[in-house]
Amino acid sequence: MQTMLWIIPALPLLGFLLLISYGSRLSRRQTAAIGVGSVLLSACAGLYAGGQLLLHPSLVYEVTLWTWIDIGDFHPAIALRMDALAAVFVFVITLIGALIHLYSAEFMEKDPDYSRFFACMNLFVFAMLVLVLADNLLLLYLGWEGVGLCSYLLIGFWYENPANGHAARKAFTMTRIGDTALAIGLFCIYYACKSLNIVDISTAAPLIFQQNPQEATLIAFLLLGGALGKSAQLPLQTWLPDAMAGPSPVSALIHAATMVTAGVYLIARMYVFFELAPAVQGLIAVIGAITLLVAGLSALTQYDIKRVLAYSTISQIGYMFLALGVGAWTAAIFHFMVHAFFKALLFLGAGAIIESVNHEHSMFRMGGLRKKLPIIFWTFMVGTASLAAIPLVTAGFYSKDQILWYAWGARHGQAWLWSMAWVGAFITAAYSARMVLLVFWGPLKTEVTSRPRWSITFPLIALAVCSTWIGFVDLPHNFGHFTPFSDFLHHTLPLTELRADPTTEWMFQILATVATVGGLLLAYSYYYIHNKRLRHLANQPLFRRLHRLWLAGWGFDKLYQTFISRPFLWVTKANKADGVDQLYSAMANITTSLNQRMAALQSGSLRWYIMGMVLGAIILFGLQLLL
Amino acid sequence: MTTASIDNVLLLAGLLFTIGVAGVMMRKNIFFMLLSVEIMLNAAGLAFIAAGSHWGQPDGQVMFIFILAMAAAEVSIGLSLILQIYHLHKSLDIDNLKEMNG
Amino acid sequence: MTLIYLIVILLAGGLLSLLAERRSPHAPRWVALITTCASLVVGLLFWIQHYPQIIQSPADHWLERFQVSWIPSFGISFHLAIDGLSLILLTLTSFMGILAVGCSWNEIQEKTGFYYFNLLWVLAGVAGVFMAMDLFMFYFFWEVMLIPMYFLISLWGSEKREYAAIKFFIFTQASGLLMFLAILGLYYIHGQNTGVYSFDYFDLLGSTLPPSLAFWLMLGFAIAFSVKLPLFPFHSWLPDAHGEAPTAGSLLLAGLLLKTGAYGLLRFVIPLFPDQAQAMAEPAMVLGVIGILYGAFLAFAQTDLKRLVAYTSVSHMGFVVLGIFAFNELALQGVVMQLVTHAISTGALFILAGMLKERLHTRNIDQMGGLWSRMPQLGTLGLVFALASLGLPGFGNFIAEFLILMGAFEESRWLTVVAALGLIFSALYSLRIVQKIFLGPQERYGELPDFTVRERWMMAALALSILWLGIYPQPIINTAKPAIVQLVKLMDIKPDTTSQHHYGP
Amino acid sequence: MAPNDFLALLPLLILSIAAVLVMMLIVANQSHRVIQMASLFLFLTSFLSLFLIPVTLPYAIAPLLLIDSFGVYMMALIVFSALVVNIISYVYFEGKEEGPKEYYVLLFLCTLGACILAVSQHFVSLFLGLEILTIGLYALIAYLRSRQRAIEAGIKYLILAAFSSAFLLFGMALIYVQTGSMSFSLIAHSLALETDLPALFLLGIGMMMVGIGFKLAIVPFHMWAADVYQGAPLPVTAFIATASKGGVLAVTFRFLTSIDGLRFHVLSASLVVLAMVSILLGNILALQQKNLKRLLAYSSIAHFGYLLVAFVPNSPLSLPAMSFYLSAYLISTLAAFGIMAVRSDGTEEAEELASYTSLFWQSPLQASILGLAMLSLAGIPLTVGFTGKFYLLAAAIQNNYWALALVLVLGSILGIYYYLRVINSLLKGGTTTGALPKTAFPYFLVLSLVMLSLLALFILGLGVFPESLIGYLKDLQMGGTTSVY
Repeated sequence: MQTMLWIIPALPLLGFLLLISYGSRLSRRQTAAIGVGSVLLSACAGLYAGGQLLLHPSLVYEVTLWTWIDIGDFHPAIALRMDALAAVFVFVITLIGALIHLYSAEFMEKDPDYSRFFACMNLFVFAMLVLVLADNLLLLYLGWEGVGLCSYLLIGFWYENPANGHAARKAFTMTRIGDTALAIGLFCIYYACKSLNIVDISTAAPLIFQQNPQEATLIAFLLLGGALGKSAQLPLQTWLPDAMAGPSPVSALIHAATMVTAGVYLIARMYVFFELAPAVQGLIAVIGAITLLVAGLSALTQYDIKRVLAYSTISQIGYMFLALGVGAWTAAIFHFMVHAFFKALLFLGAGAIIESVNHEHSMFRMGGLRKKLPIIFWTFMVGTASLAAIPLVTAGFYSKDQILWYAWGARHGQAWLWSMAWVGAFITAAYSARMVLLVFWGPLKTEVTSRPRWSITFPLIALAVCSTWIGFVDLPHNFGHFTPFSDFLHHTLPLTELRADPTTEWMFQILATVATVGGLLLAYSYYYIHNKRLRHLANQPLFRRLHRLWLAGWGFDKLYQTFISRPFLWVTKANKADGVDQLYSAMANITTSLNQRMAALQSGSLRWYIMGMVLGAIILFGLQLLL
Repeated sequence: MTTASIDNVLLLAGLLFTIGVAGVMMRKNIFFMLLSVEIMLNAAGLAFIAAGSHWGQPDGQVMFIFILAMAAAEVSIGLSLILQIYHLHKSLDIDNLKEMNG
Repeated sequence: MTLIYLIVILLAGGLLSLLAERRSPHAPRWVALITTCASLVVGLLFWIQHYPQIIQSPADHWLERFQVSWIPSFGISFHLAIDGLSLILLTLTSFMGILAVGCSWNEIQEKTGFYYFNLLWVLAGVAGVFMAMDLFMFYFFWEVMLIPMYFLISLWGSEKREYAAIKFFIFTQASGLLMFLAILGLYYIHGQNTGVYSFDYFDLLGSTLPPSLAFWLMLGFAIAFSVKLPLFPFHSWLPDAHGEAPTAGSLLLAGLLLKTGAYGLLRFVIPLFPDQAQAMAEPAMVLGVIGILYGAFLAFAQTDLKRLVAYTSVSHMGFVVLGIFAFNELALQGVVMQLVTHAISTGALFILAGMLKERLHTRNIDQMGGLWSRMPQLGTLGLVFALASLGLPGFGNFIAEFLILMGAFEESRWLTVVAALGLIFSALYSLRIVQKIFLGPQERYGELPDFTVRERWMMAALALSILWLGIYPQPIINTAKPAIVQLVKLMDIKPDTTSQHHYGP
Repeated sequence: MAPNDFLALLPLLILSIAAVLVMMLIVANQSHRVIQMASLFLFLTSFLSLFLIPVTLPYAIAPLLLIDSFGVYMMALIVFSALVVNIISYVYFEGKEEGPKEYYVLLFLCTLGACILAVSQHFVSLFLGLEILTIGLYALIAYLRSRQRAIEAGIKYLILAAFSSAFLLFGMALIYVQTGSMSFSLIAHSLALETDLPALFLLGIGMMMVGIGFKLAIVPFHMWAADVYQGAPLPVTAFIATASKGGVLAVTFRFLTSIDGLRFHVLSASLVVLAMVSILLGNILALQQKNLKRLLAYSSIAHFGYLLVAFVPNSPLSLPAMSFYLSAYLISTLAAFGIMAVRSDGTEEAEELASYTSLFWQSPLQASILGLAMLSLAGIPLTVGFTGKFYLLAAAIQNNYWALALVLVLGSILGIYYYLRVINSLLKGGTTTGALPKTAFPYFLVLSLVMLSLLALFILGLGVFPESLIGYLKDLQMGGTTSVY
């Protein structure tokens, strides 16, 4: 039974192969059937396997397919391994994947490259599954780059527009920077532990790195580099907003639910190293905290609805990093799962909206869609509520509350980390409210051209349902201590040690609620009742300047352009003709000019020749005298 | 009678030879160039004779006869060529003959 | 005896196709196709037949030998021998040969007989280089592969072909003659020490040399091979040759001729001069790394597709040098992989460039764009090989570069880190290729034909092989292992400059 | 005259008799064809007679001549070259304004002179041989006497040659003064005890070098070469480039080795310098040359530089190396000039590189022969030229003349450039088959082409399987019997 694990990734791969080789000859219906079906089946398989794990806590799925490379004592295998952590990811990837595929079946139906789209999507699901199921880091790296490739292909899916191509290349290159760091990290790990098998190194690491903790720090740092690239955290976050050039289902699946959280997975998977390197773990927390604020503030100012969601994604992943940083491993994974659901929901909803107001992206040209698109409206509201973490009823509340609490209470927790997270919560609520108010309330600005059918609405509803109840699988301790989720994960991840007194947790929940409500009120008064004083405040030059800065994502793009891409381009252009080659041509020229000089001496005049001979003779004698 | 010492004779020969070389280099007229070459050859011949007498061997004189013969042959061909040249160029200025170069 | 067949088949095929032209201008290509296929079959059979022997990696890693006296008065013999390393490269040679014939199929319309004659003789020369175990003979074949290549470029190349051809010839010839001097020096020093005057590889192996002179001799060899590779400061012939050569010419250059350089370093420089190689390691690795980055930078700037790919070769070969001079098993295995995978991926890119030239009559990527919508299959394959050359996992190139970097990491961390930057730049130029050619808006061209059946088969073969190497490279690794292990052993002895080295039988 | 003497001198005798015979034929005014056939036959006989020379070598004909295996081999080379020249002459001279008959007489005389040089061991014979050769050449060069270039070349050669032989003679005289003898062996004898050369002797050697250097066209005495090559009729050019230079080289080698002059640092050093400058300058001069005759002239300067490389080490290897390379050079050069002669027509020589464009596609045979010759001169493997260069390098490196070897390599690299240019123009252009010229006298055309193809076969054969020749050259003897007079 264990050995059937390979089925889960194999199905999407099969789908991909079918579509890539027969895509041109298949009808749209068949294409959709293959694309959706393959992922759906692997979702069932994943659910079954996950269920098994739930029932038998000690069980771990392991299967070795074949030896990949075997040189000396370096022998990584093509082998899969599924434990609790992997199971959660498989669950999210396959389930949400299936729903999004279903959604796409209708969403993309007018697109000429229907089969190419599903092929890429299937390939992505496969790669992502390989990433989370890999039992050694080399295979993980394969999945890691594979998802990067798919993200490249899908961001640039509408390739006629050069801007999309640019966004795609940007995404690939920036993540590749992280990947390179990761690769170097792999080398360090191999030479330290003489293996790349995750289980082996995780068990061996503590002993090995007792002597030289700085090596562990180095490795942890390099791994973090990889994670930052993939998960679009500071300072490598700039690619994600541009990645919205891709179709909405892509943004939902890759750039919200799954791929961008690969960094979280990696860190959680390699937690041993980070526990050995507290400095780096602290760094993670800091980066997370800063990112969530930076991205949140940017989200507050965007016009394009998808960019709002993109920045909010960065910000939410910032929360996850914060959680990882303070050692709240399970909380991070919990928030990952919840976020996956409601953010996927939001992106799909946004996609549907954009479709129905014929490809209008700007929220300021939407509005009053409450009545026009009821289903989308309600599901979207659920998602937003979850994002804004409305207390008690939404999943978002539980996961984010956990993180806030641990940011203070966990062993590595800090007061200021908590306060940043708290401010973040406030901002989150604010931009969530802003978004819905602009889109659904107010006067109708753009006429609704088309309405979604069931295969779009069904996934929305399903996700909406999930993003409410999924929160109850891990209730806070003062809510009757019902925590099956973290218990399940504790087979893989360590417990979160507390430094603060658990009984004080309720205070933080109150404060979190305050933040949320505050944020909502702010947005309400600014965008709904158009409060004069606020408006006036916002028109102060300082705020205008801030607005411009945040709208441009804190000007990171500009920074990188001036200091990295432009110089690079200049250098390459300058040396296009290959300076080294000039050297050789110079040598050639010297010889030819020598030839011309010598040929000129062959004047044809006999007297000159005689002169030459006599001179030669004299030189010869002189030479002989010298020697 | 007094016999000239080998050194002096060689010196004379050397002098003749240099005169010949100088002649060949200076003159523009092919005819005189040929003449100067003859002088050089005879200088060599003189040197041989001196050497022969120095070592009391006939070889030197034998060599000189050969040289004379060779010089004669050479001059004959040379003259015929000079005739041709005059025929073609109406002058004996060697500097006219630089059609081929490079 | 198989060994001699491997060469004779190709030579004979060449002469045959020269004659076949009289019958019809299309006859030579069939002759060439049959010949190359035959040599591939022979090679594969040999491989299969010896594979068990290879697996149990014996002490004597030489699988077969063939020796007859040639110029006894100088101790020169016609000596062929083959081990795993040579076997891999030989098979590659025949494989590339078939593809070369394939992509010349319609491209070459005039002087076909002479064309295929040259093609096959290049292959013969390369095969000889990979098997020659007598240094004189090695040089002999080294030249034999050169001259037909010169004709291929100078006769069937594009506009600046003569310049490119002469540049190519003079670069390689000059370096080759230096190597020849070194060979002679080795010959006499060894002869004077031992009284045995012989050009035979195995005789010369153990020879003890005065360090000062040994360094210069080593340099003679090293320069010849670095020019062929090409290593950083000697690379400037490559873009011209690649750019101007006909498709098959570029294919053979990239696929085989560059490999002879790496082979030479592995087979001759290191075993003959272990200490000097050891001393050279640091600067050589530095040059390799410079090559990686320099090549990538130039590739990024180019607008001529073939020149672009040529510079990517410079970059990839930088990895090879880095790996060779790391002297450990991982790196050396990586090198062997890189030789094979680079041949396939870069060769494929050149073939694609050829196809595009056939259809668009330009190599300038600024005049392309949006071709995906016209030729989805060609686009897909182009994407595949661009990804391969940026070292995406799942393709053989990834295995190769990963192993090389991993091996080099043990020797010098910082160099490896700098080299790893190459991964980023490779992403830059590869994606630029894809963007410029296949993506973006498409207005310039009307209907363009997608793959023909022949083209589809060729590209399928290449794509499958590169994927196979990516997910199951073990057969190659096993085959190369005995030879590699020997090398590593040799370098692990790290002998001082006077002691004897033992390598091979 | 002892029968052995007769036998040993047979080739020379045949050559001299041949000259007379041909003259008689002319008197009996036979046709060009007959004379050609006759002289071909006579050359063949003299060539074959070389094999009759008794194996009891070396055989001294005191004091002038010494017939040893080295001498015989050199004579063979010379006569063979003359033979080839003779064959290609018919096709060339037929249809020229000048009656070609006397040409053959002179050819025989020149060949005779060259052969005498090859076996002479005495200044007198040296001088005689040299002058027989040279005076013959004066006439041959200017043979087409109505042509300005021929005349110009003739007078240039005449004056310079006479000038240089004056140097040569004066040098001999000085040496004679110094040593009291003119036979090599005795000179060697009197030098045997010297540790460094006496001044007078040195001066003498120097002046002889000038003379010899001129004949071999070694830098700085090379300037005549290009013009004379260009001006002379093609077969004559071929003869100058091969037979005459070969003879002079042979006697030089013999002289220097038999007096063991190279043990004196002065001489070896100055030879090294001469070799280096010849190699470099010769190749540089040829680089951009558009005229094939001049190109070959310059390249021959370089090639004699290479040959000096074989002299210098003065080691057991230098004799075979020199002989091998000389053979390689002769074969390749003859092939090249042969094709040129075949391509030339009544009015003008086929000397411009442009006139060979796309020859390969018009007449593959001729083009391949010329191309092979070029590759061989460039020293590319598979050709005899490569083996020759290998031999030279071996000789140089065995005695640690690394600098010399490097210069040689540098020279060959330069050389490749212009040889490739020739080959390029052969292969350039379309496959349009142009009409083959010279259909006038098919028999001799075919004969010449057969001869040239034979040469091409030599080029390849000796390139791939040089062992046979190397084996033979290794046990060539020189000198041996020091016949005191």
